[in-house]
Amino acid sequence: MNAKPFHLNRTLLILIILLVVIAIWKPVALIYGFQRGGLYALIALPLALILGIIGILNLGHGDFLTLAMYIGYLLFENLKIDPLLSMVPLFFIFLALGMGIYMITIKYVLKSGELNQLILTFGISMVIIQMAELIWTTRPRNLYVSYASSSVSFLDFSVGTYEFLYPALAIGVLIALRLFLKKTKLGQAATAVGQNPRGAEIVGIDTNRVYFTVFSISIGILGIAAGVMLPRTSIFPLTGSPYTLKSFALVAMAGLGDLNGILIGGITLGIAEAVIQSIPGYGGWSDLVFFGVLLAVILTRAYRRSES
Amino acid sequence: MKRSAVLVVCLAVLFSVVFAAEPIKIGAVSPLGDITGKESTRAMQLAVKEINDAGGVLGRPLQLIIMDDEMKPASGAAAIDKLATVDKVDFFVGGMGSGVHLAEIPALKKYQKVTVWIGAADHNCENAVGADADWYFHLHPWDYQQGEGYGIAWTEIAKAYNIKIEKVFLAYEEGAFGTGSYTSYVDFFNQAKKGQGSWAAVMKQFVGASFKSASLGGGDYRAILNQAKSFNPDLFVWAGYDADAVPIVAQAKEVNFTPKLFVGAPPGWPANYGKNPLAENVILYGMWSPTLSDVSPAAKHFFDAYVKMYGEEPTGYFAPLGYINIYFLAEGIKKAGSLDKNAVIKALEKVEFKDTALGEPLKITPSKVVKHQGFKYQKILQWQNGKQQVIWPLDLATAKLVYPFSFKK
Amino acid sequence: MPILETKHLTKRFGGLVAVDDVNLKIEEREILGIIGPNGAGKTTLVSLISGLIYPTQGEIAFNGKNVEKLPEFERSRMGLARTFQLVRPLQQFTGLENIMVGALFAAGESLKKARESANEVCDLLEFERRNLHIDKLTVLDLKKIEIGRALASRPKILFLDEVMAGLNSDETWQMISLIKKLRNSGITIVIIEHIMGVIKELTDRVVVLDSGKVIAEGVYTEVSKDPKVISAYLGEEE
Amino acid sequence: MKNRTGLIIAVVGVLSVMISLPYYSGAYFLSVTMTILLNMTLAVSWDMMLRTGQLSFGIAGFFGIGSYVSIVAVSNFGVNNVVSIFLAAAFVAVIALALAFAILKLRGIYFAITTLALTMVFSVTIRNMPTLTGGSGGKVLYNTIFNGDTTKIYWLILTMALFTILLSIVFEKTRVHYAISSIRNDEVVAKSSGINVFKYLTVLFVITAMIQGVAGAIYTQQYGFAYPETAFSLDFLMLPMAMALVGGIYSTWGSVIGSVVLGLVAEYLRLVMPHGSKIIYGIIVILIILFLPKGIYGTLESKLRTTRNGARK
Repeated sequence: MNAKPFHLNRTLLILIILLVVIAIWKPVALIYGFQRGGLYALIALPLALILGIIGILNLGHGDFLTLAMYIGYLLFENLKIDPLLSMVPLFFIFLALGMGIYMITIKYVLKSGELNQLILTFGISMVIIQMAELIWTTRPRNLYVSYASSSVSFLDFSVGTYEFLYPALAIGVLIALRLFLKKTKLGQAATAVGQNPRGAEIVGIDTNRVYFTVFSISIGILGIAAGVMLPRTSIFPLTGSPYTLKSFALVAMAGLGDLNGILIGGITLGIAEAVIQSIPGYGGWSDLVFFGVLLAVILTRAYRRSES
Repeated sequence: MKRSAVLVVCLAVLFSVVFAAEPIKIGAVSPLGDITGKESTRAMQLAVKEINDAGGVLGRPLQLIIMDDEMKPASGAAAIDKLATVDKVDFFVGGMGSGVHLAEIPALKKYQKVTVWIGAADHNCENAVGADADWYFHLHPWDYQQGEGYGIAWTEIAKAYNIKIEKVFLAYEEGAFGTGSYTSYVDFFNQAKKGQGSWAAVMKQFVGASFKSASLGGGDYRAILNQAKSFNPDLFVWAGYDADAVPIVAQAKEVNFTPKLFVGAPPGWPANYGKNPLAENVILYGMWSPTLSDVSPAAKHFFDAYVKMYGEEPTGYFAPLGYINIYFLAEGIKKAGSLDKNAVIKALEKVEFKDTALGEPLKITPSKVVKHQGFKYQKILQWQNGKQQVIWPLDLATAKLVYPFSFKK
Repeated sequence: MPILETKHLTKRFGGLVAVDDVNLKIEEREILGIIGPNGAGKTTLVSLISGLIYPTQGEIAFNGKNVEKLPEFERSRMGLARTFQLVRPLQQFTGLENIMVGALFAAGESLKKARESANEVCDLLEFERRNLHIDKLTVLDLKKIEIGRALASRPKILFLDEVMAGLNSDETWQMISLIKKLRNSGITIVIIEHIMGVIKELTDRVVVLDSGKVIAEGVYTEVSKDPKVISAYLGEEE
Repeated sequence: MKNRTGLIIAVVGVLSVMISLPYYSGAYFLSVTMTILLNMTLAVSWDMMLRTGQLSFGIAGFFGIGSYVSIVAVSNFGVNNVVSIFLAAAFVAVIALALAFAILKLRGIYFAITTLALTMVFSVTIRNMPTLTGGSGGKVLYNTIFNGDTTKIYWLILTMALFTILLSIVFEKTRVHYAISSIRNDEVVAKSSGINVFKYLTVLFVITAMIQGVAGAIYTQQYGFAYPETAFSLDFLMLPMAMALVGGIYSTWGSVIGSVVLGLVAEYLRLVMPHGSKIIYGIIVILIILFLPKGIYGTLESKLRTTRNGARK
């Protein structure tokens, strides 16, 4: 009975000590890592939702993000909507898109095995990328807002302020999701479905409705993420693709169904990456850190489980 | 006697008419999904149209058969096989992407047709082609030639504008493209230390560091910009892709890093880069700019013709390169007077353009390995008021260098 | 010498003690019943012996050899077989193929031999619809598969975990006569059962578990009168 | 008996057509066929592992390692080209075996993401060992296998594909089939039925990794170069997976049919519509998943089975 809290304390303690060490050694890396990690978490949250509740690994995750960025870009170019404001219309547009995609495709593969779902989303991803390539070409687009590169200076450092929005939004979305899952009836149903879909169906939960809602909300959140990324990201057909893998890695690291873990994991990985990048000559290894940490976490967990 | 002469003449005319209908087939392999491949093949079609409108070559029209290599090595190789055996083309032209080209080279070697290539700057490709391949012509400068050219350029610029360039920092993307640049800079630095090579006068100190390009999922340059900032270079160069272009200046502004010369060396630039206030006075390595129309009639002709045909401006230098590719080949065939391979090779070796769509002359010279290399150096351009102005070569300059670089408030 | 013996066998899950210092002796060719209220640790005990989970403490001796550290598949090859409370047929196979799996691996037979053995087992079980796919079979068929797979592995000792659950009375009687047949063929049998009639009919001896501990042991008619046993079951009904 | 003779005639017929292909097909068709055979090999090998219930995302990783071992062996150590392929197989087998102990405890998405992460780890490692591997700059092979003789390279690829198919069929017809299907259906039952789960998973993992490594080695020998981006390209993961799915998983013929169908469709689309052909390809994949969830072969097979059963009744 005592073992667990003690263990948690120890992990936390190690984490805190590590952070303090990094803060003294590479204070800027800590900030950069915190900012980037927030972005990883923000994008991984909806993937976790779809994977955890519907059980589908959406390989088109990053490509929906790409699409959202293009739409946001168009809103900015044609209607002069500020990218931060465009988060609102983007959320609703992608909520609707999520509904549509669910109705015409996802709905029909719910019963046909995770592999079919995987390849279906792979097909969707391919269609989005190719469409973007055909319509907008591979040439990147960027939009300019002056506040995106504003910064504050202290001592010798100049630190950007804009990217603090990433972790802020990640926390915001996390809180909103947790409220939704805890306080609303549909949210509670979703939690139940995530834990035991068959059981949930037996007690009369309309799983189809839950899946529909969860899928659309998740795609909608990608609209929010796209909005906040727009001012600082180049938009091209493959912009979002790498985030699919990173999000998947984060979810696996946090463990299915652990939304808080995604935030903590995202920020941890962001910091680890930033620290490696800041060491001259070793920047090329930063990817290895990401996947190295992931492997370490998954394997330790598997080992611990088999021990008990 | 008279009658048979008439008959011979008639037959000859008939024959030549029939023969004229038979086009000269050129197979092009390019990544059509990519902007570079799309625009270069469009420019090729433009050139073919112009040549055919003017009566073709040797009285025969040119026919361009385009295959998409999908940026996949195996698809590129299969495309060469298809063009050679199914379409039975007489010549090959194309394409970009060293990774794809390396897979195409064994297939090209199998058919040994006269080949004029515009992209693939990696010297690995040159090595794979080998010195024996006299049928291979390469127009784009090799990676090491580009590096050499920059050294010459900065030396001349330093002298012309009386500025000091000693400390060089290279930020390079960690893939093949960036690493290739880095290796060549290291070579030049090693030479410069001995007082040799084109960089001897402008590279007293050199530091390089890699980043992950936004096009491969990176896009955070702040660590590397901070490293550069503490080095305080006179010349800061980043070798990445078009997707890095805007974020890297935005983040440079954020960390308050203002090198005196801020240079980008991507193969292409993002749409509307010039309109971005952050772009002002950023310097770029490239081969072409619309402003060349002011100083080069050939560049002006190409630009106007392209805009007229497609209703939009070409965005990068692969368009004029593709255009030149076709004209170069056509000129060789014309000079050779036949499609005989050896005659065409001999003729192409002698082709000389005083002015091209790139605004500079073209003449074939040997490079390190291959015998037939076209352009040697890139140009140095600077974004000024939303336009790419040519700074170097000095005789082609369309504007004066704005120095030093700073961010507008 | 008993065919199977456990010494101080204990399993803890976190703070919960599921099996608590159990000492069992099972003699060759007997039918032993294990009874107890829900959550008494019966299935956990079987899983410990079969090797699905490993004990926190204690020993398991099978034919005089300590097996508590051996992986499950090796124990099954030595002749320890079990069925599962909820039937677990292999969805992809036919009934016969399901049974073949036991013969192939636990008994180590060749494909051809395994097919013959599986057919023999089916004959013994009077399992006619053996060549049909799982989704076309009845509950009784699935129970037969569950037992058949264990039997095909040529066990020395067989643990039957609630095989009667879900069967009607006809089917239950069929099953009882089957188990008797098995014992006559020389297999030691341990049955876990809720239906006391079955226990009474079949067992030579019973062991009563409550909260992981053995609270009584002996012939069913005597054990059933034990006040400790009665109170344990009464406790359940509340 | 009659059935069997028919089968033998069919097999011999197909084999002789395949073996003599270089003599009557053009270079282009041969080239396309080689790509299809390569993807077929990867698809079948991936499916073989999948039959144990383990979804591997590691194809590209082993493919890339095979590529690099082969090219490094030839160009740095002067190993014979053909020998280098065996060397790649051995090297990949050793790595897979070592990994097996660490990762074959994992299941489901954890196994999948771990194999994918390993692919990334491999490629970053290769990229950061420039003296041996050429790093990001890639590596070029100047003396290619069989001096670039396409016919011989084709036979080599054909041999690889046939070997993989044969092995897959052997696994389908022997006790291996019962072992791995049981593991996939219910691991607990498999263990209690005497199946050494870890042994079978390890054997399958090592063998399929080896096949993928060999495929990488042959691919690299065929084209004579390796870059981290091309050798570890996720194309070598996603396309074979899609092919197996479209053809029908858990069977040799499903992957074979899927790779032929998708391979030909992709090539045909590329010819008839130079722009946007991949959109159509993607839509075809989506439609097949939606309307033929068992894949082409799987649907055909179950149709056949019902009609056969109907006839029997």
